[in-house]
Amino acid sequence: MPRITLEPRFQVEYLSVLDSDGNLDTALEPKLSENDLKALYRAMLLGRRLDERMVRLQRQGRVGTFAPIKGQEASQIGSAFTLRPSDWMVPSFRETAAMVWRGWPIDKLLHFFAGRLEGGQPAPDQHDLPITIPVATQLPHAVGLAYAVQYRGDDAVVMAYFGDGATSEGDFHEAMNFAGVWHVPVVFVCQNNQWAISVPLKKQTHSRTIAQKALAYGLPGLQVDGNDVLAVYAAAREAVDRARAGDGPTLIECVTYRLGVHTTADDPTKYRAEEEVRMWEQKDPLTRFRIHLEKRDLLETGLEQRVDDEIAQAVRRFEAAPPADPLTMFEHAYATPPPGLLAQRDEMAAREHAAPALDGQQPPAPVDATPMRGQRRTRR
Amino acid sequence: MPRITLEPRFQVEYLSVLDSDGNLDTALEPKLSENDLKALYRAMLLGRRLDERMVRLQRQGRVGTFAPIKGQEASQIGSAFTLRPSDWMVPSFRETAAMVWRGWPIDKLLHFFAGRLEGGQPAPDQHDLPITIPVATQLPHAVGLAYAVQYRGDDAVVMAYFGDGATSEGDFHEAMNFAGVWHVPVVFVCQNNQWAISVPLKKQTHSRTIAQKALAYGLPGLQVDGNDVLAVYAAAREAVDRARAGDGPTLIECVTYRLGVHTTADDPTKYRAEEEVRMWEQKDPLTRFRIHLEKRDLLETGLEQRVDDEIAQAVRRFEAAPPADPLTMFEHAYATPPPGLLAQRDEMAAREHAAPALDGQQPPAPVDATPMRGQRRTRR
Amino acid sequence: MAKLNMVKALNLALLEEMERDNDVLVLGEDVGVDGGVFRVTDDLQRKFGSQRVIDSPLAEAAIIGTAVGMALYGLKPVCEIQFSGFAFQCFHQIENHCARYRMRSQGRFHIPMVIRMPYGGGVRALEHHSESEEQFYAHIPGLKMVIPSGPRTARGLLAAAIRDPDPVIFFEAKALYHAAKEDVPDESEALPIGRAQIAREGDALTLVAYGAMLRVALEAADILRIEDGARVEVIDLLTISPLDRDALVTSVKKTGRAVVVHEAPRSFGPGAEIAASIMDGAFLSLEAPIRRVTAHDVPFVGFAREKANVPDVPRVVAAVRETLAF
Amino acid sequence: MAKLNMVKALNLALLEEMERDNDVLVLGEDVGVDGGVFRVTDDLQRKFGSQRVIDSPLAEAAIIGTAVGMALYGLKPVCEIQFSGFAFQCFHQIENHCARYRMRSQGRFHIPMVIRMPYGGGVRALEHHSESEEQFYAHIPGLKMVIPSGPRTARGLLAAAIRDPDPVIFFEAKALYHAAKEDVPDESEALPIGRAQIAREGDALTLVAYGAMLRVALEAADILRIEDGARVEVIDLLTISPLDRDALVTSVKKTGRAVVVHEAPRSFGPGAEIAASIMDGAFLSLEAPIRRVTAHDVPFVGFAREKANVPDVPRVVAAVRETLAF
Ligand SMILES: Cc1ncc(C[n+]2csc(CCOP(=O)(O)OP(=O)(O)O)c2C)c(N)n1
Ligand SMILES: Cc1ncc(C[n+]2csc(CCOP(=O)(O)OP(=O)(O)O)c2C)c(N)n1
Ligand SMILES: [Mg+2]
Ligand SMILES: [Mg+2]
Repeated sequence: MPRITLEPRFQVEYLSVLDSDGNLDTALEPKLSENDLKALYRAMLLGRRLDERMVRLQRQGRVGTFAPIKGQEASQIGSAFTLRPSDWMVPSFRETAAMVWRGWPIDKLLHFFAGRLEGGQPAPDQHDLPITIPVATQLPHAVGLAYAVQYRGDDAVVMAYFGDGATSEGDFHEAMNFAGVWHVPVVFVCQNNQWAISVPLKKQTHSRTIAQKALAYGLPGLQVDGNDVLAVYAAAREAVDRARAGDGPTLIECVTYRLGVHTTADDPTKYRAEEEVRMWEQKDPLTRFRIHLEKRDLLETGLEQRVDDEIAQAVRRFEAAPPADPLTMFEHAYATPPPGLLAQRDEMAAREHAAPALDGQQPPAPVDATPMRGQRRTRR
Repeated sequence: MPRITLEPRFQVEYLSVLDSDGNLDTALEPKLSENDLKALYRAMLLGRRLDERMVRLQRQGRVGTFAPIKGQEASQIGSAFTLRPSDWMVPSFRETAAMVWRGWPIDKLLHFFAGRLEGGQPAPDQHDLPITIPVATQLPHAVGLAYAVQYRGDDAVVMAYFGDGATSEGDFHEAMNFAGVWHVPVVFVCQNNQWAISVPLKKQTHSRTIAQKALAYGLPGLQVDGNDVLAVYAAAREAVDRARAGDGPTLIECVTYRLGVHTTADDPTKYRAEEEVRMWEQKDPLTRFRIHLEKRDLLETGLEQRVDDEIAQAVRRFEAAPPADPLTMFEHAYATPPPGLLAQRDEMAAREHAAPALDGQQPPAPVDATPMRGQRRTRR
Repeated sequence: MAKLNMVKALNLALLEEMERDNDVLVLGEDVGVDGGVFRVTDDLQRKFGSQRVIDSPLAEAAIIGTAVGMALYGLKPVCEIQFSGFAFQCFHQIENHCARYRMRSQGRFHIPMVIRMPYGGGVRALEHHSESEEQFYAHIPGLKMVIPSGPRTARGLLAAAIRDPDPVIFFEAKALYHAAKEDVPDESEALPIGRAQIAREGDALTLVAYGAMLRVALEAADILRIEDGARVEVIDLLTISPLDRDALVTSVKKTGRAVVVHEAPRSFGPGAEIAASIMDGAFLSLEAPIRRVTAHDVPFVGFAREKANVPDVPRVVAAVRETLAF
Repeated sequence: MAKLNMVKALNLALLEEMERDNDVLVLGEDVGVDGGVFRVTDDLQRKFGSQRVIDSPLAEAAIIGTAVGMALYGLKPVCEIQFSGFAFQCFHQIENHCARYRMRSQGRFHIPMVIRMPYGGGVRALEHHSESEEQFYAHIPGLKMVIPSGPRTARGLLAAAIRDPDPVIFFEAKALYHAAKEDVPDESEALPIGRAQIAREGDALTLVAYGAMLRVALEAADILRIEDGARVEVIDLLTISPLDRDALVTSVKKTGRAVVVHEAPRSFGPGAEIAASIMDGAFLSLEAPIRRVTAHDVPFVGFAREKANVPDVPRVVAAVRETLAF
């Protein structure tokens, strides 16, 4: 007949390896070759440069709404780096750096953000899901994939990405709970970038950390400095190894920051202070890692140029692609289009035939079309 | 650059006041008058007897599917007892004891389970929601009510009920999270009766307790012996007082057991062992509290008869009610029925007029109708 | 040939498809140990194990969402939603993902899954246990929506749904589960999805029905033949979407008149598409407006008033007579 | 009279209703500090405080579910769902509760709430940001479903929706937000829900449209008048459900022909009910089948193909010509 505290008490750990000056905690340093370190940096840099290019392309009206990743390179690359090609990556909509690292061609991403269906097609041998836009809805897919891996007895791990805001959705909860009950090889990577559009974390949840949400499902939760690529790598490595060994799921919270706009349709000056951004710019994951590599003399010369060239080539390929053929919209609704749909296709074909040939590319938005908010206005 | 455990660590408490022999931990004994103790017992007994009667009525085809509460009387009454009439109670579908305590007329409940719309109407001054059937969907309503209380500056607390299975639904998560962020006066009472139909708790969630799920929302969570009415009362009292004082929500897990069928359409012998039921029958909340009251000489003589009479009268009133008038189905779809609906009503009126007068009561199920599974078969 | 009721016929289809293909698995609340609240999955867990017949936690969105993940991997999950009234919890997973993954990935992925749900009235059950929500799925491109009308079509269409490479919403009329036994072939059988059947030939009027309403339509047709000498053609839709417009139009070109029967509320319901499609294809043959005999436009009525809400034989007969007399 | 675009007109209606009634509050993702992603709730939080204009966590089901709780208490929440494509997350709260609470409690409770959502194409946005889902709400008894066609109707109907004692789903065409300014009366104005308007009188054919498609219909009518000398009557539906059948039937009794235009996919879409209702009420006047000009039955097409998917003026003109020539 007691009032007692249940034991053992619950705990959540915090991990960081590099400080903001690029100094290393050698005891915690993950085992990575020099080539790995260079590859990590290159992938982060590519993410950053592509990001900047995408925002410019959007401003020029060459692609539509885009969600920049600036500031989150370490969270994405440090985690995705732990995956094998045969593992599965399940992105949300803000993982361009990780997607490119996983092998998505940059021009395909451009197609995607230009509103072309072609941009959503993973390669036949690629174990990546396409971008999911409804927040948190991809998380049960990751758990189902992991279940299928286990069911088939395959040797693969699933890594799923989402934001701090996503943790408020029912799908996050249900996916975590199923993962716990089924004990499947899935790693949940939350990029806690402090904001869900204009909503700061403290209005998103009353919990102290995102990591502690794992306790609700009896799972390990780990908080990591998400601007420290080595810490993210170490945490993800541990979680991926655990999953692969059959020891179940992990929730990793990467504490990071969205340095840019939510999307190109957003104006963050409306809801957050410049100083906050300045403060986080001091912790820029790219700078921090560059300093570290400099100290170890691992920075490659000419890297920026090579990365920019790669992007420029992709942009050229994207722009040289033939116009989007409207008739293809009927192709992938069903394995075999039903008669009613074929009739609609025929009607369209007759119209297209009668009308002057469409150039297929969307014409610049008509004057009276609604710009997504802030489309022309925002600065960052 | 550390790997550290975040402090303070998280904890969840467990509370119990009466042991299974009815002995009291006087240090933890809640302040309750002798009349209160009698009232608690009477309400629990009424719940139990009504339950038994309902199951018989269902077997006789006089009401439809019913979800018995047997074994959960302490969880329901111990908690509901802490509410004032001006507080709000938000039930799921297994709170008949608590609903009756709150003032739902028994005959109205009978109407409800006889599939009659009349059974869902709370009295004008009653601060109770009607039964909600989709699991966990009532929880955001409770949070919204509590928000409204706070918005209006009223002095009320909202208490919401749900089961262990309900904690798997997204709505549970979203409601808890909103409650945490909004810091509203709501108390979540989970009746963890170990089963969600045929699914045991360990297949429902991998977390050790339900109470610890509060940690995901930065809220206090307390586990309590749900078959100990004094412990439930003490826990609810604390949570209700905290809510009323403006100190936010609490999650209470009442560890209890469903001694009977899930509903009258269920056959639990398919999925659980007799021994488990026998074991929990030893902890029957009614017996335990009766022994305690006996020791304190607080048992009223003739109580069972009085309770049975009250139920019998309600059953008579229910059976004497006029037949359900089909035309009333058009009355409460909208404040004012739109023209199309009025036309449908007129059509029905013409049909009813032409046809031999309906007796309004549903005729006994036709021979070929599907019985809800186990309807005629189950034993408990 | 074995005589089976619909529950057994569905159970047989599941058993056969699971034996045929290791990638088929079953997932839902209480589908395993308990065999489903209506016993449709009875005994499957004992036969195939708890990894293949999964008692899931209580969360519809995750049932569908994880099944989408399994389907992306190449498995063929057959999900059960305990009652169609609880499928709105997973409606976003169905609309956002089941229906779209083939399109979104331009054929790299597809979703070969089935979502079974009991629907409709007739079991004296509470709110959300007696509604008829087929319209919501019929309007989602990328999905197929199937409703068998008895044991044989249930078995044949469930087999077809499981083998179909696209997601199929499969509604089972609760009122039919134990209603009647039917001969079911010994050999496994898959009936074509997208094809309606003529349940009774006639020339006076086309009566369109599906699921539990087929019986009502057939009884009405009997009465009309006997009492009015009218030979009504009864079409059993079987697939709601994609709609077999050819079958409807061909019939109405012959009969010139149509009445549609369904349990869903009338406004913006499936009868509207059926009527509009018939008008589109058989306008010049139409000799009367197409009447719809349906439930009323009210949220729910409780089972004590259900009989007055759901179409019954007298209402159908009356609507046909009015249409014939137009 | 002030000339306002639709965003400002909606903002004005919110402002006026909040000033008029302390029980009105606003709830949704980014509606407060940010003023909504389309700025419809701009400045309201500054004026009314963060208790009354609530930046909610990211969870649609809880936005609607908590608003139901507020409405049960007597408040009048106006919820914003950021895009209609994300409302399936809360579809169970809408169908299970918003639409049913009056019925379930037999009038003891009712749900005086509004759910606003931007819908439809025209803003070069990604998947789920350009769809047109009105059909799903129109089929739910207990709800009302409203779609204004410009600044004035937006302001007048939003005011009416907020004052309405029943739950109203309020769709705002993104393509109209900044499309054109219109004179809006200085005095607060509430337009009747459930009533269609004749946007242009005519006698040759009835063209039914709503939301962003009204412009398309009006332009088509202009062309038809100029090029064909045909006076087409354009009906602006404004309320989808309950449908103003009288207005439709009266018009078609005069014109004998109808074409329906909407952005939603065709099959089992709103055009079906409109066509079926017209046939029901004006059968003997109908001289041609009712054509539907709609998006195609595909899950989504991406904005690069949107123009070919959503009805445009040439498609409407062609459909009207065919119908006139029938
Ligand atoms: C279900 C759903 N609701 C709303 C949106 C609109 N939306 C897009 S991103 C976003 C915020 C997401 O925040 P977070 O999860 O923290 O991810 P971040 O954008 O910060 O990467 C919102 C509300 C959406 N895409 N899906
Ligand atoms: C959303 C939803 N899904 C499924 C059901 C069917 N169902 C009714 S009760 C129940 C189990 C509930 O378990 P729990 O929450 O533990 O409550 P208990 O029945 O044990 O009181 C299920 C699956 C439902 N009513 N609502
Ligand atoms: Mg974020
Ligand atoms: Mg339970």
